[in-house]
Amino acid sequence: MTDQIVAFTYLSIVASVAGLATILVRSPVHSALSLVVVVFHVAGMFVLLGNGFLAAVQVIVYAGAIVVLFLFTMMLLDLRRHETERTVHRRQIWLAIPIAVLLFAEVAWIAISKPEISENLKGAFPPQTIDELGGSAQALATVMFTDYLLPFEVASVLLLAAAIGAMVLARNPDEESLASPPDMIEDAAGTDGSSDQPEGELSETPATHG
Amino acid sequence: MTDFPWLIPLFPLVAFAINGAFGPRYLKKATGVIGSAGILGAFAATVALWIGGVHSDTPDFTLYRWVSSGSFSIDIGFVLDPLTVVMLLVVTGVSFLVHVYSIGYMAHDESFARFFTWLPLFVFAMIMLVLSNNFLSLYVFWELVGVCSYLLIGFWHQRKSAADAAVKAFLVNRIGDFGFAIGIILIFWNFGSLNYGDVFASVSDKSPDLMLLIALLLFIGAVGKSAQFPLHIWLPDAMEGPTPVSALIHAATMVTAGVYMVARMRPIFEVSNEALLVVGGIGAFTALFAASIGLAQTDIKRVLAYSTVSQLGLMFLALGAGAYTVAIFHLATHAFFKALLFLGSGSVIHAMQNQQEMSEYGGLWRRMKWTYFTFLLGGLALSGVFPLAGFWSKDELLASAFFKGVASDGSWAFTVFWIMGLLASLLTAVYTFRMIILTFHGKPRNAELHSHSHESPISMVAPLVVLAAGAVALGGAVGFPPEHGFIHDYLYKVPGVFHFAGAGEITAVISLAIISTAVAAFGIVAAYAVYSRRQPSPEAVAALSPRVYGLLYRKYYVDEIVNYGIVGVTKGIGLILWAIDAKIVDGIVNLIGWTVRATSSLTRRVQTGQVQNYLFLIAAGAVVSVGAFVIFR
Amino acid sequence: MVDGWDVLILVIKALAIFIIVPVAPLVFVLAERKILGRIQSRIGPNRVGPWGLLQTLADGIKLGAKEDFIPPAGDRVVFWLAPLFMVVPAAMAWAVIPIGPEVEIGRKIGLWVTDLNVAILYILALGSVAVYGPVMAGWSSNSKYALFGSLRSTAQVISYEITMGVAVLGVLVYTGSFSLVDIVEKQKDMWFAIPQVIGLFVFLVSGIAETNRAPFDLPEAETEIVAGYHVEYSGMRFAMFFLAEYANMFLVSALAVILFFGGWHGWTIPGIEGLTSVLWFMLKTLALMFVYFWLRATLPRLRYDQLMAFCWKFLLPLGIVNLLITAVLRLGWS
Amino acid sequence: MSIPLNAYLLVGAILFSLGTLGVLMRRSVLIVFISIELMLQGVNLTFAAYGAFLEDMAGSMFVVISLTVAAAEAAVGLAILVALGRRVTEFYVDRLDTLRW
Repeated sequence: MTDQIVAFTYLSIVASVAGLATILVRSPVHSALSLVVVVFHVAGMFVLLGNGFLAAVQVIVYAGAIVVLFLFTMMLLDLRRHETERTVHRRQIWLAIPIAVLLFAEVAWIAISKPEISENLKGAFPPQTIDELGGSAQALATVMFTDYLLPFEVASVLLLAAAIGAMVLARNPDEESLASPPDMIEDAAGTDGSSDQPEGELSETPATHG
Repeated sequence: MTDFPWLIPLFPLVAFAINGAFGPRYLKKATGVIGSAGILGAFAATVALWIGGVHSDTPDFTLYRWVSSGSFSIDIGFVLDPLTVVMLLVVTGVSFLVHVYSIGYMAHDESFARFFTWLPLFVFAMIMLVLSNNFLSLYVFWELVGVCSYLLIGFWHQRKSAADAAVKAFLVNRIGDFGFAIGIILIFWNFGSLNYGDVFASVSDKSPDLMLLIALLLFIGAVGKSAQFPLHIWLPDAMEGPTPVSALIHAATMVTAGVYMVARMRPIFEVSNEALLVVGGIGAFTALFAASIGLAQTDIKRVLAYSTVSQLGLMFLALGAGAYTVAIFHLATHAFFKALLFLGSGSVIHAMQNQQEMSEYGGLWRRMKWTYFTFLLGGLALSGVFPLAGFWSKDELLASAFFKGVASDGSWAFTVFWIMGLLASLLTAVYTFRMIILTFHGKPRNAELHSHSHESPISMVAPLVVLAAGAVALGGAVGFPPEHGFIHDYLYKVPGVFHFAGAGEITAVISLAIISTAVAAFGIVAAYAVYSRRQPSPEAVAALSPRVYGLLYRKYYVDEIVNYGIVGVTKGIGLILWAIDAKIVDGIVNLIGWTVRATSSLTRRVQTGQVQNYLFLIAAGAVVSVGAFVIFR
Repeated sequence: MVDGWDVLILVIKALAIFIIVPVAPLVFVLAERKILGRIQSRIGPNRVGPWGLLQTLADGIKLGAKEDFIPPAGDRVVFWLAPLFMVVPAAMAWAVIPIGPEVEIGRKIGLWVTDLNVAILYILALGSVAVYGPVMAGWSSNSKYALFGSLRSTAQVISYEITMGVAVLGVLVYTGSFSLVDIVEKQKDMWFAIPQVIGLFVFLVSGIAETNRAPFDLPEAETEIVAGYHVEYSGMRFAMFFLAEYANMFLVSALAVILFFGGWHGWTIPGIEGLTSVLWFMLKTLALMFVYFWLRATLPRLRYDQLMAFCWKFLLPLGIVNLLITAVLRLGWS
Repeated sequence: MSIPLNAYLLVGAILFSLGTLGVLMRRSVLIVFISIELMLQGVNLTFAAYGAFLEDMAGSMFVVISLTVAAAEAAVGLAILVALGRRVTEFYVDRLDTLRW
């Protein structure tokens, strides 16, 4: 299974390098893009682990939503000029590096010295069972909606709370008086707003691209 | 047969959803039709269920499993026995008529759509309450009807009195529901299940004292919901809601939930005689007490409200006597004629431009013949005149109390209750005809209002006629011959319902019937003598005995007692506690606070406000704990 | 087991995609210009080659010959990467699109590159990656128009991705499988367009918004923000954005056909079922492409707040209602 | 499964430690945020690897929950940043200490 080894080596090296880039580059945008690279390669490792569903969800949620949200915020706040300032916490870096190295040493030591998993520890989902169920998505669904129903529901409530909280936080209280005018009235009249636009003006001429 | 009952609650729910979602913006007046159609659908499904017949051997029907946790599970399920069917027929039938009536009554209201949103929701909740086969869903829908009641009493929330009445109804009900909830918790604690079947099956294994406690707690819930003394104070105030609401919720259906609940829980109540005694005693006392208050009220809807309280008391009397079929029978007939009376009064109020004081009425019968005749029939039925509906049920009801007291084990208490019930019937006849005479007879006392009065539109009159037909014929049709009428035989199919003691002694029944008819006739004659022969003004009657009249007019000062007694004492205790709290407890707290402040002003130096300092400490903590794991594992 | 033939076939399939995805847009661009012309009572391009058939080729050569300009204040690396992020996902998605059934040419060959059991998620994932193109392009250009364009694009694509996902979920409730091949097979008797008509509507509208096409082409609204996120691009890089747009339209159309219009199912001629199936698939896809052109010729551009309100206040509730109905129906029938 | 579990765990440890380092040493609020996401990547990889090797779906379940938490955290955190953006013009962790005590 050399192909797996090749793939894993590639994925792990790129993920680590991109992770390093994430915390070292100057611009937050570059940092976020490096994180996307990490996300993709971790997703690749999920595929290697035989969990395609998790890989897809990882890309959809992390790359498609969270990091995009970061980039969106960066563009909204227009952080460009900060790139010229000092980026590292000067006083703390001399404490941070040893602590991080120490943490890595400890965790890595645990990771490497971890004994092999004995058969009696194994759960109810060996690869062939997952295949019989139709794939990792179906396998996950069977536990998600039975054993883990409560955590699942709690997570959904958490998302709802976060969505509402984000809306409340990000709303500009000063603009509230400006938010109601004509738009809202038009919305009430009908969501298909295109018909009440003046015609002619906006209809495009062909081949505007070419 | 048991595959369509879920349609019954579905229709009103769909009507509620449609009206709630689209009513205010798009449907507007169409909501009335949609609401009525939804209830009609439920009624039709109920009739189908009735005709299809219910199997008393397998009354449970599980819709789906709602909560499943270990060995404990709660199903959304239906209990489909004759008791349910009778209740459903009453609920959906009367609801449908009230809905139709409301289309006319609420026609000019701005919040028409809102009205027809809450009303189907109420019907849905009531149907589910009746259908529930376990205590939890019973409780959920018990509360939901309470919420609907709150919303509808406060329907005209712009009026302070309506908003206050809604809050009062909610708070008073809360006291009852609290007892109810504790009762259910006790049941779950002791039985480990909330299904009726499981609980009833093992009632005999538990200690009688425990069952008495549970029964009393459940009964507190019934007292609150069915407005029995001393929790009756919310119902008269609830008349602030629109009249159709009063007719449907506060006369015909929701307030009877307590009666239904006690009837449903009969295995629990029957374990101890004390519980039955309390039920009957509260019922008898409330019946007499509320009827006497009804004598002196001048607001037409309040008279009817106290009448409802009184009649519910009679039902509880029957329940206490163990005559469940009779209680349900009276519940059904009462639903018809009391809804009729309320809707009739609504018609009058509608005609008199929302004036509810009977002192402004008089001589209306010429102008509102339909309303008058139907109202008269309702009044006769309420008074228990042969052969209207009220006669059959009330007669049996009193007979059941009599037999319980005299014929069976000679329990003197029920003899007293029987006499109280008889007195209440007498007073019922008096106040009913006082109301009819003051409203429809004599000279108009407010000429201007009188000149503007008119008969109500067809959509309001038609339900009156249908209800009047029910009030006339229902009792005889289903309740004749006494003890062996259709409804009795039907309800006897419910497992565990038995003929009450004395069943079959037809001569005794007839003699009691004659007594009660005579009482009713005496009451009517008395009312006629006082109010019609003399100058028919309430003041003149009041002057006969100002003290008694004042006492009755002020409703025995129950509201005041509650206000100054309970609320005032609570406030007084609160004041004393506050003083203790402010001087002593706060002193200690302030001392502690000062100490903490002094120490923290030193230690707060650690809080730099630099997030990363904190994060660094977290990371260091992680390093230490992981390190400990690595070293010591 | 795997032998040389399998590898060869796989390579051929992959090559086919890498040829079709860049070439198809050339045809579509010409078709669009011709159709727009006809709708607006004009002739359309007719100078280069017979009936103007070589017009797009000429445009391509022109673009290729132009100067490849990078704004000096911009971010070179990101600017260089952005067009790739547009094109690559559009091509990669085709790996799981089945254009026909399994056919017998010496051995059984499925007319798809791979039948992933999470194919729909894979496509949605690629769709979410496609946001990066506009974002990176707009940000790295260091131009306010480009920034506006990419802000709009981000918000629009993220929002409509949700409605698209909800619409797809309706189909998934019916099939219980993420595999596109399974989904097509399940539609042998009835297209999902019939039970899922609301879902189809939501999907098509979201698809148009996802591809930034009229009337949802706000990220590149010429009249307001010049050309949006690719205003600073020229030459081959611009051509790549252009190409990606048409490739994405093609992809969304194909996906709609697979999810709602029965994929390759249709009346087949005995003996050449494989070929007729592919023809059916192409016919349906091209019909949907025509709808795209038609909409562009017909509808004016929405205002931005209308766009967002339409997504969140109308389309998303509609999609959820559709999902609820579907779930209830499934529960009722199972 | 020719790759041993240890290898996955090691990569997870690398990502996690890099994230920790980023959280502790960078000044920009956004990069601190991104570093937290990087830590989560390491954790997710560990969960998924253990899940696969233990042949138990709990690992995947935890990853899903962790994704949810990450999404919620990003939404609320960035909303706070946007709200903050109306009050201050610079987003450095060491300058944002107004709520010190």
